[in-house]
Amino acid sequence: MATLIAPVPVTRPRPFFDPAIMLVAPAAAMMVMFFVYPFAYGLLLSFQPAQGGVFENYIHFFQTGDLGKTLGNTMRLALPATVINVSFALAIAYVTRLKGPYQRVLSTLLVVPLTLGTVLIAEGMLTYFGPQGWLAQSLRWLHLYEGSIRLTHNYWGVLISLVITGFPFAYLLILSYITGIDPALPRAAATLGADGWNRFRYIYLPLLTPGLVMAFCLSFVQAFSVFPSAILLGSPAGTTRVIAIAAYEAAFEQYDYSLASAVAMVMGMAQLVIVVAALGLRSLFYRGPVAGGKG
Amino acid sequence: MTGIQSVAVQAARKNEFRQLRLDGVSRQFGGANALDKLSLTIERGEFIALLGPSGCGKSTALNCMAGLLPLTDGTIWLDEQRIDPLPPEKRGFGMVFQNYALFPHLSVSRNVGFGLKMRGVAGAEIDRRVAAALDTVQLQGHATKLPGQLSGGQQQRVAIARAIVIEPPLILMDEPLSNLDAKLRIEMRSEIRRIHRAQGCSTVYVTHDQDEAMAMADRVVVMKLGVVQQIGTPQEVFSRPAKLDIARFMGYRNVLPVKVAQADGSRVLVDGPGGVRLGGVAMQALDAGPAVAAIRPDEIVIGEGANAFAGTVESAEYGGREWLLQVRTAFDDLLYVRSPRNAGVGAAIMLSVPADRVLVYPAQEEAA
Amino acid sequence: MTGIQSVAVQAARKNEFRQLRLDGVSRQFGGANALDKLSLTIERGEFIALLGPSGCGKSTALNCMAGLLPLTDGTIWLDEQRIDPLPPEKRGFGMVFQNYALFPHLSVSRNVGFGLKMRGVAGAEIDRRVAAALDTVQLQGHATKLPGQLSGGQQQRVAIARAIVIEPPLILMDEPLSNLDAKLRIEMRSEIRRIHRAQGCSTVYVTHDQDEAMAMADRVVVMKLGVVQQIGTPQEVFSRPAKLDIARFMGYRNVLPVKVAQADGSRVLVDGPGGVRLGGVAMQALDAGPAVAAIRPDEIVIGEGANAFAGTVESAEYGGREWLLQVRTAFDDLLYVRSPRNAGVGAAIMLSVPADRVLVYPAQEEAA
Amino acid sequence: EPVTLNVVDVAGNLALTQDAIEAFRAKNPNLVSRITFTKAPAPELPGKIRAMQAAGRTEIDLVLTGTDALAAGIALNLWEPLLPAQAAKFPGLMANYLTSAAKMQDLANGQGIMVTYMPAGPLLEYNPDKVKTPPKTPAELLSWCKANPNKLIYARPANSGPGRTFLMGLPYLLGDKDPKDPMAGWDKTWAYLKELNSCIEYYPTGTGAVMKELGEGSRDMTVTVTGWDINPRALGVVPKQFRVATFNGFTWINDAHYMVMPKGLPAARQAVVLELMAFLLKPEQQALTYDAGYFYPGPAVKNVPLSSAPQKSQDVIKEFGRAEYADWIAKQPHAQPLEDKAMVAAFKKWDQEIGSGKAK
Amino acid sequence: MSATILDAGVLRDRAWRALVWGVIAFFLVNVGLLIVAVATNSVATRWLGTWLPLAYTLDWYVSAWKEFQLDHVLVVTVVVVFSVVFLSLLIGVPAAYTLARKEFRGKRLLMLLFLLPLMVPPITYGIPLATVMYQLHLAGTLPGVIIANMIPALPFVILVMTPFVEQIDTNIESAARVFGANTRQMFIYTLIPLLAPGVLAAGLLVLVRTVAMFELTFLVAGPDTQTLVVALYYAVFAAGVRAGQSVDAMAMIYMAITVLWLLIALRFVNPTQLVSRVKEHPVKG
Ligand SMILES: Nc1ncnc2c1ncn2[C@@H]1O[C@H](COP(=O)(O)OP(=O)(O)OP(=O)(O)O)[C@@H](O)[C@H]1O
Ligand SMILES: Nc1ncnc2c1ncn2[C@@H]1O[C@H](COP(=O)(O)OP(=O)(O)OP(=O)(O)O)[C@@H](O)[C@H]1O
Ligand SMILES: [Mg+2]
Ligand SMILES: [Mg+2]
Repeated sequence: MATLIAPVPVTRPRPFFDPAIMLVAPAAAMMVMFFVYPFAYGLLLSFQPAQGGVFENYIHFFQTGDLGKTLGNTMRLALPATVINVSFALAIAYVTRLKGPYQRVLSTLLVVPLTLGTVLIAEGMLTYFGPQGWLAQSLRWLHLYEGSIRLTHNYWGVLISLVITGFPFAYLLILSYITGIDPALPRAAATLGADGWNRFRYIYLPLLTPGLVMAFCLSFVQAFSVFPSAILLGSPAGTTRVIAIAAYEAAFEQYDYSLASAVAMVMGMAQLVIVVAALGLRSLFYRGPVAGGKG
Repeated sequence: MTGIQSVAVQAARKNEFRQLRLDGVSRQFGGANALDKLSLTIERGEFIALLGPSGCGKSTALNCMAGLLPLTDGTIWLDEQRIDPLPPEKRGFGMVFQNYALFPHLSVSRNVGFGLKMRGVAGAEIDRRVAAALDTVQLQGHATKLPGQLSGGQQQRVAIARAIVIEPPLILMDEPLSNLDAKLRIEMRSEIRRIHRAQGCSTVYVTHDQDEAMAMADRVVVMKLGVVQQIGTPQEVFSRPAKLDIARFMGYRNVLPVKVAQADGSRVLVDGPGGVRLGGVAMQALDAGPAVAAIRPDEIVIGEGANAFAGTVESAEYGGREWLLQVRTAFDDLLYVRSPRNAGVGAAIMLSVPADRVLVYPAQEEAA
Repeated sequence: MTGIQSVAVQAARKNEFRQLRLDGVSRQFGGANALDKLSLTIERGEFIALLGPSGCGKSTALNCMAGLLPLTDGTIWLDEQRIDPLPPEKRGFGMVFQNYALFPHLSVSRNVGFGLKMRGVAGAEIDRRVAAALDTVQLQGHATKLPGQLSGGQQQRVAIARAIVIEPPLILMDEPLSNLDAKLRIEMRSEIRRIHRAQGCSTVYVTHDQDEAMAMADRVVVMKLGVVQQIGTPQEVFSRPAKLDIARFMGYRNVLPVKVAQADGSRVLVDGPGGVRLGGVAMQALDAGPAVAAIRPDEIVIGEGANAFAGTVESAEYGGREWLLQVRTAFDDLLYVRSPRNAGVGAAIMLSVPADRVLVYPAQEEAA
Repeated sequence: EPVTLNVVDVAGNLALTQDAIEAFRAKNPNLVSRITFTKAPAPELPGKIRAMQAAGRTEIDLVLTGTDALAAGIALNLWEPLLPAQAAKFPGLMANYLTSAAKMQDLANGQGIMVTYMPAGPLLEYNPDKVKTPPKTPAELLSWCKANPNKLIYARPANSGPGRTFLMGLPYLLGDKDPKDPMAGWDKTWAYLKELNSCIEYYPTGTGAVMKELGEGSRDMTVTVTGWDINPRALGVVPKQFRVATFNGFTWINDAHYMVMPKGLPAARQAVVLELMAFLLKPEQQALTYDAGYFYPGPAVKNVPLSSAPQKSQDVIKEFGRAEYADWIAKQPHAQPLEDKAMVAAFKKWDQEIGSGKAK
Repeated sequence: MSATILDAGVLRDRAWRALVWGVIAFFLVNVGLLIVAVATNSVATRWLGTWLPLAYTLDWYVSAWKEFQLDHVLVVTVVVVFSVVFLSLLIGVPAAYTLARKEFRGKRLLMLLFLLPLMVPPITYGIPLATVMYQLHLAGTLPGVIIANMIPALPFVILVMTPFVEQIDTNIESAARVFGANTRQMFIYTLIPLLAPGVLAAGLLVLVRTVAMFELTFLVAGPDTQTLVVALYYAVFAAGVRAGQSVDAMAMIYMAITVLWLLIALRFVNPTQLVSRVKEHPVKG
């Protein structure tokens, strides 16, 4: 090795080579090898419509009423779902952050819905919220409500399923982010007169922002690509005709892969806009260690 | 808003309390007593120093007063109001944490202004008071830095500024000057004393530095293993330590095995090996027989006099303004002597010590 | 693995280096110089203390040596090998961090054993050495605790144990005793010196405590605002500070405006207000005209003598083993005097000071 | 040298033919060493085959598919042409098919061989306790529905066989201009569906959900096909006593499963696959396709009476099957389903004009 | 303290906590019943609008097991999922570390490269990816399925882990380095233990997502390398008659394998970080 090293210029110091940068190499290599080419292929494909000019697919997307509408439909589902998930997860993670006898059991219980899978949730909701489901039966039995419960095959069905899967997702992330904050800091704030709310507002929240933003982005991306539950629980011809359905139909019913790629690209772009905005917001906040001094 | 809490808060906020009373305050960690039945009354305007070896429970005591650690036993009273169930933010005390606990995401000035903001002080007023506090701790130029960009001592000063700026009725300081240089430390000491006096607040001050405790405190609380050993004025504690432990801790580095020859009230005569006989003061009840005498290195002077004995200088170390000599005498261990002049290694010298500076304690304490 | 790195490491690991040379080492933070062209050669076995006011760049210097901060300029050499491009783990130094930086997830003994484990030392050997190190820092009973369960001083001692246990060729300590009580500090001091001598390693020791620097160091490096002010033995730095700043920093609290009356080599005569004339030593080249004289409070003795002047005691504060008096004299500011006895507030006294303890510096320095 | 065959089923056909395929392997150990079975949803399969063919490595030997993936593969040019190229392997193929089924083979465009057949629907299934006289015409259905709002249910055609069969059957019943052209020729059908829309609460996205609500008693009537009538009752999802009715003069919209072979297979494997295909058309194997009424009746070729089916199969069909079917199949005319492009267009139009109206 | 009148702040605090606990209870009860409903249906013979089914049977499980050769499918699923989780953590955590800590040229581009796979649906790149995999003779093999699944999993790990790394005090890393830990040792002995909750979270989420990843798995899997989700989707979406109970049985099996992993993982790693667990003192009632 010695012979390979160029003589070190004594006059100009150079920062020692940081091999840590190489740690990102395997991940980057993997993406370049297996993602970039297929993605570029898909991107190019989206500019090769079955007929018409280069942008025909995109023009088609935005000019065809029910295609263009899918974007709005998806946003109407994904944004509220994400906001609900992240804010509830934040509140509940905050309340359950303290070490206690049941903390572990409780956090486990709250995480379990993550494992259900869309199919189980769909089946469960169809059964449980169904016209003869336990919910309807109990309400009838208690004489609370006799009509039919319409929580499936519409907007609410999809939203609920997005919450059931998305909440534990956000909760698990936020709980672990929250507990990374040095408990000495809120205590210091308490001695300075900050009550529970102010401690949350001025200490936890800002320190949590990077994690929250990330949880928001990932939750959003997940909700935005909602697909099976939009079909199983929604009304895929109406309000829950999400963009993934449009892409799916283009690809797997019309076998127009070019249009499907274009729809998928629009989908990616829409998410990118939101995610980049969120990440940009994150850079405005403090990012760094969350300990407050010695020890 | 009524109830004892609000009364207590109002009293505290308005500096109107007369005394803070700790009554048998205890705190255990997994069975071990970190603080054992601390009872202490702090009058308004008093400056109390907590002194004791590392790990003796000083920070624990402070945390209990601040409300950061639930007590395992005992009560805390602010005048007639019991405050130990109150959360920290309801007590309105100020605190300098041993590990600073600065808010890493807030700039220095926002760290300092935090308490004022919580109290709803107006923006301009906050700015003014923060600037003044930063002035006090000599950090004017660093207001916009984040804590992570400060040196250790600078961080510590931010922590001080953050606590004093809210002008709390009781201020708790946990080794607030430990990371400052001597010059700054002296300046900060007088600033802290000045603020203490100006605001008429009470201060509980943890330090590991006796000089600091001596110079600043009205009363010193000496602790060991969670238990209070002695409470008294600085002079009392320093020149009349109640126990041998305290004596050792207070810098009585020469502990000599002796025999009590004659005891007359508190005045005693003790015999050392080699026919050395010293006059001394009994600090605890003494039986005839083995005892120990504690003498501070700087109480021993080189030269003839009453209470004198001979020795040879074994080593000499320069300590800034004086020399630290190790002298071989008739006693087993080397004797430490602090002297303004160097006697030269190997020199045979006479040492003498005033009788009232020879503190005699029962020998069994030595074993414990 | 060959090449400069491995040679350096091997040399370092085997304690075989002869000297560590810092050559114009600089470090900036966003344009501000935290460390400016530090050049220093540390011989094997030498004990160097870095001394300076808070925020002067001591920790920065240490971090640069350890390889934790890339230099913005300058080089570091271990004998003939340039090591500044080496990452910290290749340097093999030991370090006590100012903020401890203990591993929060590891027990005390695993914290201490970390460096040994990284060096591939066998388990039994690690246990043995860790136990010994914990003994040294008096933490035997705390081996299984996590750092979060320790008091501040205990954490600091873990940090010390962790650094010394690996017996590194160069050990960097950043205020390692700041959170310890006086008794323990003295004990730790001698332990550190003992280990330093026994292992024949070099030590760079940051402290804010002159006593510590005096007592422990072979050479003291005094810094200010990132710039080295003076390098010398403790005595040199203490009794002959090269600049007024250093004098102030070293506890010369009385700085008196005077006029140079007569200069003869380094010996000068200066005039103060009210006809006071003092003999003194010129520490820098002096012109006739305004100058300042620096005198340590404890160099002034109460009583007649050469170089004497009159004053009235304004205040007296008990400081443990002596009194700190503030005396009004012909000079503008109050004069600080350290005296073994109390002269009584209001008493008119005579003060005298040896001529070689009156250090005279050019006046323009005062303004800067 | 025996080969391993990879069979992919995207139509649920293996339930009917897996035993027969296993039998083929048992009989021809010199041709086949092993057969793997994969089941997958239909829409994604063409993509997978495309990927394989683009890489020049076709690893699927036989696809069992319904009309959907068959048509997609034809459009994407994925399938190996079988007829007339390999006609020799299938002597008298067309003559052999059931008369009502034979036309379904045309849909394969020579690229697939029909293996099972179901006349399908449209049929009406109802709860006899609630519906005393089932509707006989679309108009009666409409008025019944209006009289019993929310009691009729059918699934979104894109996700449901019965749903799409109903959709395709309506033009014949209503006498629309061109039953094969949903965009231009279905005026009456679309108008009728819009009418019907007013008394339907919502459209589930799967026949399973429909049958569940019907079975539970939340709904009283739905549209169905032969298989979906028999099998769910056999499975216990729908009560056994539920009945089916037909519209007067309705036309069967047939359904069928096909065997296709992706392009790009080596000749040796192709030969084996062709053998297998021929084998599956033999009456003994066809008899197995009666199964549990899942694709009733099942066999695509002539002369496979129920009595030749396994006993278990016969029992199920005796209990849950319906004698009337034979009669209806024989008497009513048969039509082929829409071709793929038209079907997608019809789904889309249904979604836009009928389904989206239910958005709440 | 018993005789005190609570002030507004305390009341608001109480109300807030009660609300949050109410939401938790509501959520858990409903989700719990929902699961029980599916579980009940999966062992029901007939369940037609009554409180409970007529009778119970395990036939649905047995037949699903047989029909889809689930023993083999489950083995493949476990192997694939475990490998994907392990490998994407192995590669992703160090990458997240670098992205969180270091500034270097091209970092933004790299971030985009890691963001895209999460945002564009596999429809876009799935088929060309499968083509590449077939060309490389990877498709149809376990490694192929694993690699395909890592394409969305790896970026996911990286994004989840970045804020966790940022939370960790750099001093601790410095200390590890000074005491001789090379990068690998620093990860093993300090970062990973401190990141454990993050690694757990990322691992579990990747696990769940991989178990559910249909498209990519389907496109590159061969007959012997299908995972459970392919069978499940077939059961749900394929043409033909299928009893709801049999779908429910499949869904229960699907849930069981993820829940099992979840419980195992939570058995060993606590989602709350150690530092706070040590420092947070128990709050006395
Ligand atoms: N990351 C940083 N960004 C900006 N300024 C910094 C940063 N780190 C240190 N500084 C500044 O550099 C100067 C030197 O800091 P350093 O920590 O070396 O001081 P120090 O001598 O160790 O002081 P102390 O005795 O208080 O620990 C300080 O003024 C500090 O504010
Ligand atoms: N969370 C804890 N779990 C277990 N033991 C603890 C915990 N916190 C503190 N202790 C123990 O309690 C004792 C008292 O700790 P405390 O922090 O009060 O000491 P201290 O007097 O402040 O010491 P120092 O001067 O070193 O800061 C110590 O021995 C410490 O190890
Ligand atoms: Mg402490
Ligand atoms: Mg420092």
